[in-house]
Amino acid sequence: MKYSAKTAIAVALTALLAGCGGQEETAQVRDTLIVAQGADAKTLDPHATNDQPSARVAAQIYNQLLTIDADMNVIPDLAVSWESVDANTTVFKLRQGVKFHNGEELKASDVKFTLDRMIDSPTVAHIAGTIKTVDVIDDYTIKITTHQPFGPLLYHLTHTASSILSEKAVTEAGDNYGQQPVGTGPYKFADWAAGDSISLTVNGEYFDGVQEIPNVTFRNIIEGTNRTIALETGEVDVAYDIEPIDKDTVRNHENLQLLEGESLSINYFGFNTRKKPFGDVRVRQAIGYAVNSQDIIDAVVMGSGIPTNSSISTRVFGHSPEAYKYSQDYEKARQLMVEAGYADGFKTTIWTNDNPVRVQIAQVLQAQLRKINIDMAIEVVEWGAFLDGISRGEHDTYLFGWVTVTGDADYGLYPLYHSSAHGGAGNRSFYTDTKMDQMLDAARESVNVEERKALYSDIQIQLQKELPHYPIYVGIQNVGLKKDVKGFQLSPAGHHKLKGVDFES
Amino acid sequence: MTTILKIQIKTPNNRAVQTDQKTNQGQPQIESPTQDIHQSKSSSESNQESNQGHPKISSPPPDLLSVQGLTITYEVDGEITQAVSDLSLTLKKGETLGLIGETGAGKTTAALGLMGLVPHPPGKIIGGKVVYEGEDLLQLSEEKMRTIRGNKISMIFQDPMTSLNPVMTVGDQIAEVILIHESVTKSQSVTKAMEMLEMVGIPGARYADYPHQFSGGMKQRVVIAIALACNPDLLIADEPTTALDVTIQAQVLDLMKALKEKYNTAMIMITHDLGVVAQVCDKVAIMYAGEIVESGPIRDVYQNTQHPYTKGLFGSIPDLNSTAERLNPIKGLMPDPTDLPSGCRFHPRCPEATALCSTVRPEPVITNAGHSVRCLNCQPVPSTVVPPEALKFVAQESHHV
Amino acid sequence: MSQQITADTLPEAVLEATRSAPKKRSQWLEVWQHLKRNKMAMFGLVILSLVVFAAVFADLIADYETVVIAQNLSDRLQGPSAQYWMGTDEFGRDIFARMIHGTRVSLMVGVLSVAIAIMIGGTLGAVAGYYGGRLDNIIMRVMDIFLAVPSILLAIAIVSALGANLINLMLAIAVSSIPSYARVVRASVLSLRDQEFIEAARAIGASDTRIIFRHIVPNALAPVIVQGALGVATAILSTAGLSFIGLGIQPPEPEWGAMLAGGRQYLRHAWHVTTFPGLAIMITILALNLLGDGLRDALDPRLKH
Amino acid sequence: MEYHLLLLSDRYPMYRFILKRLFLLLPVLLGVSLLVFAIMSFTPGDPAQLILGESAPAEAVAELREEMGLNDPFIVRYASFVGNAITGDLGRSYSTGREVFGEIASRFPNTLTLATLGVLIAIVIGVPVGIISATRQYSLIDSSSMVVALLGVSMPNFWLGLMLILVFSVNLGWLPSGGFSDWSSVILPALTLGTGSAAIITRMTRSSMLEVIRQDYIRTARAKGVAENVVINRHALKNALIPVITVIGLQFGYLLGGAVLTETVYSWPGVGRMMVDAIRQKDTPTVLGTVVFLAAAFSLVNLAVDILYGFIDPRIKSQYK
Repeated sequence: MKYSAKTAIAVALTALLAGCGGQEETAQVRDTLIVAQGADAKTLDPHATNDQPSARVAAQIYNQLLTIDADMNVIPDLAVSWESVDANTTVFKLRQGVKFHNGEELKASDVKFTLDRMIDSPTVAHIAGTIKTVDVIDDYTIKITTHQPFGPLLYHLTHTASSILSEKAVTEAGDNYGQQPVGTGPYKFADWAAGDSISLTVNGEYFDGVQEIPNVTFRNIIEGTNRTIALETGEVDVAYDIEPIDKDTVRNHENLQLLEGESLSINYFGFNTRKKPFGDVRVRQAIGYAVNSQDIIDAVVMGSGIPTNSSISTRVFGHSPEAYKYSQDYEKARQLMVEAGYADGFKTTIWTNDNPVRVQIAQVLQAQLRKINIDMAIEVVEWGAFLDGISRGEHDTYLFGWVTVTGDADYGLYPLYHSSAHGGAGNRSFYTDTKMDQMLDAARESVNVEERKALYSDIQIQLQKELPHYPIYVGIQNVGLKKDVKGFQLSPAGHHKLKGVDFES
Repeated sequence: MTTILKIQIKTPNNRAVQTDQKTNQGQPQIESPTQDIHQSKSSSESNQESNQGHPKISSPPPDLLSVQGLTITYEVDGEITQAVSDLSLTLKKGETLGLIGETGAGKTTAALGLMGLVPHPPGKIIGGKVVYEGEDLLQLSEEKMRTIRGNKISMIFQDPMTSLNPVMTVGDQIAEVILIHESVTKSQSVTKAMEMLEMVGIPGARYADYPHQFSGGMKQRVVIAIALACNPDLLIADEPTTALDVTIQAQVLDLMKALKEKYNTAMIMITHDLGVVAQVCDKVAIMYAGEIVESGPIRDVYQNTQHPYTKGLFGSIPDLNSTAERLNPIKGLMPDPTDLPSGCRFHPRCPEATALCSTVRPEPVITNAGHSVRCLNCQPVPSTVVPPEALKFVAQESHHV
Repeated sequence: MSQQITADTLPEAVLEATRSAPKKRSQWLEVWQHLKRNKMAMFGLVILSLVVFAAVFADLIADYETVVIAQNLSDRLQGPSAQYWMGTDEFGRDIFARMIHGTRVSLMVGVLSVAIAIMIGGTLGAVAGYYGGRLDNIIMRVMDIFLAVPSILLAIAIVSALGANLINLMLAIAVSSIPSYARVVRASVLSLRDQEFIEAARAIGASDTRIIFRHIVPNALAPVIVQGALGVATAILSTAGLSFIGLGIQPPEPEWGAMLAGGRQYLRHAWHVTTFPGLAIMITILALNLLGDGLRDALDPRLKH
Repeated sequence: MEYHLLLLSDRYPMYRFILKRLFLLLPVLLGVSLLVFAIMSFTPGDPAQLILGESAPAEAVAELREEMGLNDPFIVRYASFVGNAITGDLGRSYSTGREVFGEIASRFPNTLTLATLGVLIAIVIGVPVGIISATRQYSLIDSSSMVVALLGVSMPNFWLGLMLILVFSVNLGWLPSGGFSDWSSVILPALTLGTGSAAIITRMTRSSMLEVIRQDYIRTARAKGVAENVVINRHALKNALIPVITVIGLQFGYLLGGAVLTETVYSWPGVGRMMVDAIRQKDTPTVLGTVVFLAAAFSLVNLAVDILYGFIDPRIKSQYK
């Protein structure tokens, strides 16, 4: 026994040492860009999911008709031009000679197939919005008709859910399409080790130029700390969502760099306006004056956020700088509490899911509200139950976030404040205001850019007065990279495109 | 060393010598412990002299085994238990000694002491000698001791059900002992093991069977085969038949007797069955609370029982040589070994106890009956029987208390 | 005279010593005497006493409202100093004060969840073992099923169905250990059921409930106590594990596991945030294990000298 | 350990014994699936809502619920699950649309690798330390090795994992910090898992060994003049191993399904992680699939252990025949 134990230990040690050697060898070849993110993609069928990790991979495989540049302008992608025929109708001219990864050429029929399939998918139908019909005019021309005028249509067509699929590939793959995606993008799907990584290889026939890096691997590294570690040890080239505390480590590392940018996401503190005392606007305003966003940003996300006056980020079309910006003022807050009849405060609860950032925000809020005698218990609820509970209005107050992925104010405001969207559709404050409904409808149905901007400005000013949500901060997103990774550009929506990324030689 | 033994031989056994020595001193009954210690010291010096004084006393066969003043304690939870106190005995080649006593009297511990197998911790041999063929086994290295165990001295344990390793074939268990002690090849050891099986009445073909495939009696035969495989000079049998049912007991006993005679093996038979002793033993020693209270040739002890405990023991057995008129069990229980009574260890239960018994520790004396007894009420025989040199030696042995 | 010895493996004198001892002392006193000599177990006991002491006097050491949960955002993630003995956490709260108060919660979760599990599991096991037959079969098969369902699923189910609070957390941890207590108790009850003193109790007309609770349960207690001591350790670890996946104690209540799991992102930048709760958990669990092992030795006559 | 179960099979050939055990497994698996199904159905959280995400209109959720058959009565849904499961179809994941069986099959080798290596490490540490500890009971070696062994089980797994990463990946740069690249990436997670089990195996080996070395047959062996190391290695160890093997089996089974925290820390693509993710996504088919699969694997490991007994202990083997 003694001997066999010794032998085993020896073997284990040898294994350890050999392991170290092995790793160095593999690091020599640089034909693969390894990207780490916090979760595995669910499916690469853009119509079957609406989650960020999937979108981040899908963004490399697919193209949409239109896309958004770094300055949030809508620019051509698979559609080279478009024309508004009337308020309800837009005609798109498609790029010619674009090949899907399966060799098929992109035709208008594929676009029709894709959009029809999208409308039928409960998961993403709301992104297709009010699209009524899609008509093929010729192989490279397509006409989209909406039920009523739909201002944000172009923005919605830039969403990853609007990625154009190959009819043939989808039909052939059947139920397994999500694991065998076929797109037109710069990289094509190669392999998926479930739970671990997704491998892509370069698309040699990409219409916008072939990428320099032959392979891309998306690795799933769940723990934030570990993504930084993997970046430091050289196991990955790019790591998404560096933990705020680790940002300086990356920034100050001799081989690493950190890219940061304002995102389209917002974190807000919502009140259930159906419940006492949150039906009273003075109570909501009192809370607005009691909260100090900057403290939250500093304590919880180490400065990776911007205090805001709106439920949509400044980068979203329609953001208004004119809406009122609350700043901490306990005097005013207490006075409003007295006016509302809560001089002695009250007890309430805040719901949050188990996201550590939100749990921490809740703790700071709890401490801040205690100053105006609001005794707020924190209810950490498991995600499924959380979504369920707040959609049904079981909560008093809650912490939530919203990403205006389309980059258009409609997506960020309509579901949150329109009375038709109560509950699961987005309005979990159960805010009900006829005037607000009218303004939101008008802004959605207008196809006039200036008119929409004005309407959204009014909406945001009104919202800050009414304060059904207290918008805490706009998130700053980041990506950590090796210094020799060049050409990486942040996408405000978070699904960064790797097109144009190369290793510095 | 050897010479000492030779001197001793003149007396029937150690006990006898001891008795005389006490008598010499005059007043053993009122001797104080301090005096005892003084005495011991001086006697150990004189022991040296006697050693030199009688180098050439010789003739009768030498003792195979001579145990002197063996004392073993256990320490459990900080409490010291006197398991064996001042135990002395001798055995010649071919002789059989019966060691009798109740459960807890210290018989098994004594046997393990001889084998050097007292579990340590908690057990510890704190004094005495175990002289085997002129060597004190207690001084031997563990390695040296191993060459004796199973080879020169073997032991049969009480419970055959648990004495065999359940995951080894019986044959391998026999062959192992042969392989260890004899310079044979593996296959020779197997052949020999099969012979041993046959000898204890088990077909050699069952070599590859496991213990659970045997009955209790058969297992004990296997144990005997292991014990005798290397033809030992001394066999210690610790209640070898207790765990067997009555019909099997006789068979196993007969087998042991036959084999013992065949190989002229000396034997210490530990038992509480007086019948067994009568059947196989030449000598007998009765243990009570870690001490030998009475010992001597079997006929002597059986027919002329002196110690009240022995009397009681015989009295509790129906119809043994009609010594007792009716069943007469001993009252009370064995004392707690961590808290032994003062004076004579048997006095709380002794029907003949006097006031003195609770204060004075009796030493073994040779009584008129001709054998050794550890009882204050028993008168020693006149001192003339034993030469003074021997007395001095024995005095030395008796101080380990 | 000799029947008893066949089963025993120790020299007679030793057995005699242990057998005669209870006459003088109660069984528990004897266990204590034995335990007292086990240095490792006593080390464990001393540690645990300190922990209990901290839990009992936590309020005297640090005030809950003004120190333990009071945020001081300007003093975030400070290292240990004279003012903050163990440094501060991400909200500038005093880690030492939180550690002391965390003792309460950690111990409470550990002890109460085990108590719940013992009560439910023990009762089921006792009933199954005592009545045997069909009932036994049904109970134990259900226990098998519970044993096969991952504890994490049970925990998430309870927390999401009933809400995340201290009581539900304890319940969640308790549920998954119910089967093991049921098994332990059932095994002891089975071995006790047919013993003579139970027959005797039955003969004088004692009710089943009386027999179970007055005669069987006290005698089956020893293995449960050992398992319980180790169970408290496991429960504290499970709490930490649940905190790791986000289902721990409700903030801002301090609890070691939650402090450890919550501080893990600061591991490389503010070592003190995780080190102290981690060490506290480690030492407490070590102590529980040492005590549990010591109790096992003390209660198991076969392992005694 | 549980000899009574084995005794049932007295006089039956080995294969009958195995068949019988497999047969006994069925009701347990059925019970497990029913319990899991009930938990998934009656706890809050709507799978349809979770699939659709944070901005799903009520109509979309209702439509999806209908499409998924979530509005059917509980019994109907359960029966259809069991019906499909019998034919080997565990359904498709709600959240990824993959076939559950296929995904389990692709991830299980990872889990198996990790658990096997973890248990091996635990055995390599636990058995020798347990033996040394037992043969020198209450000595300094005993105390210190028990404390070291216990430290392994005293550290929360994820903390130990993070520490190992800091030491071996960050500071020394010897091993990858996570993922499943080549086999060197399995060392740290296996070490993390193994240390916990090592303590348990050490403890069991020690107490089993302590019991065995007090047995009469060990005394017999010593009385035969067998050298002490042979007494321990040849006579005692084999006997002492039987309960140890039970514990090893249990630990192996436990590691197969209970490695969630370690899998998370090391981003290890195993079945445990898959299960927990699925639980949180209310992905009933995946949860059912993984739980039932792991429960079956656990039982099969125990069966294998029981069969293994036969090779170690002839008393048990004879009961199979």
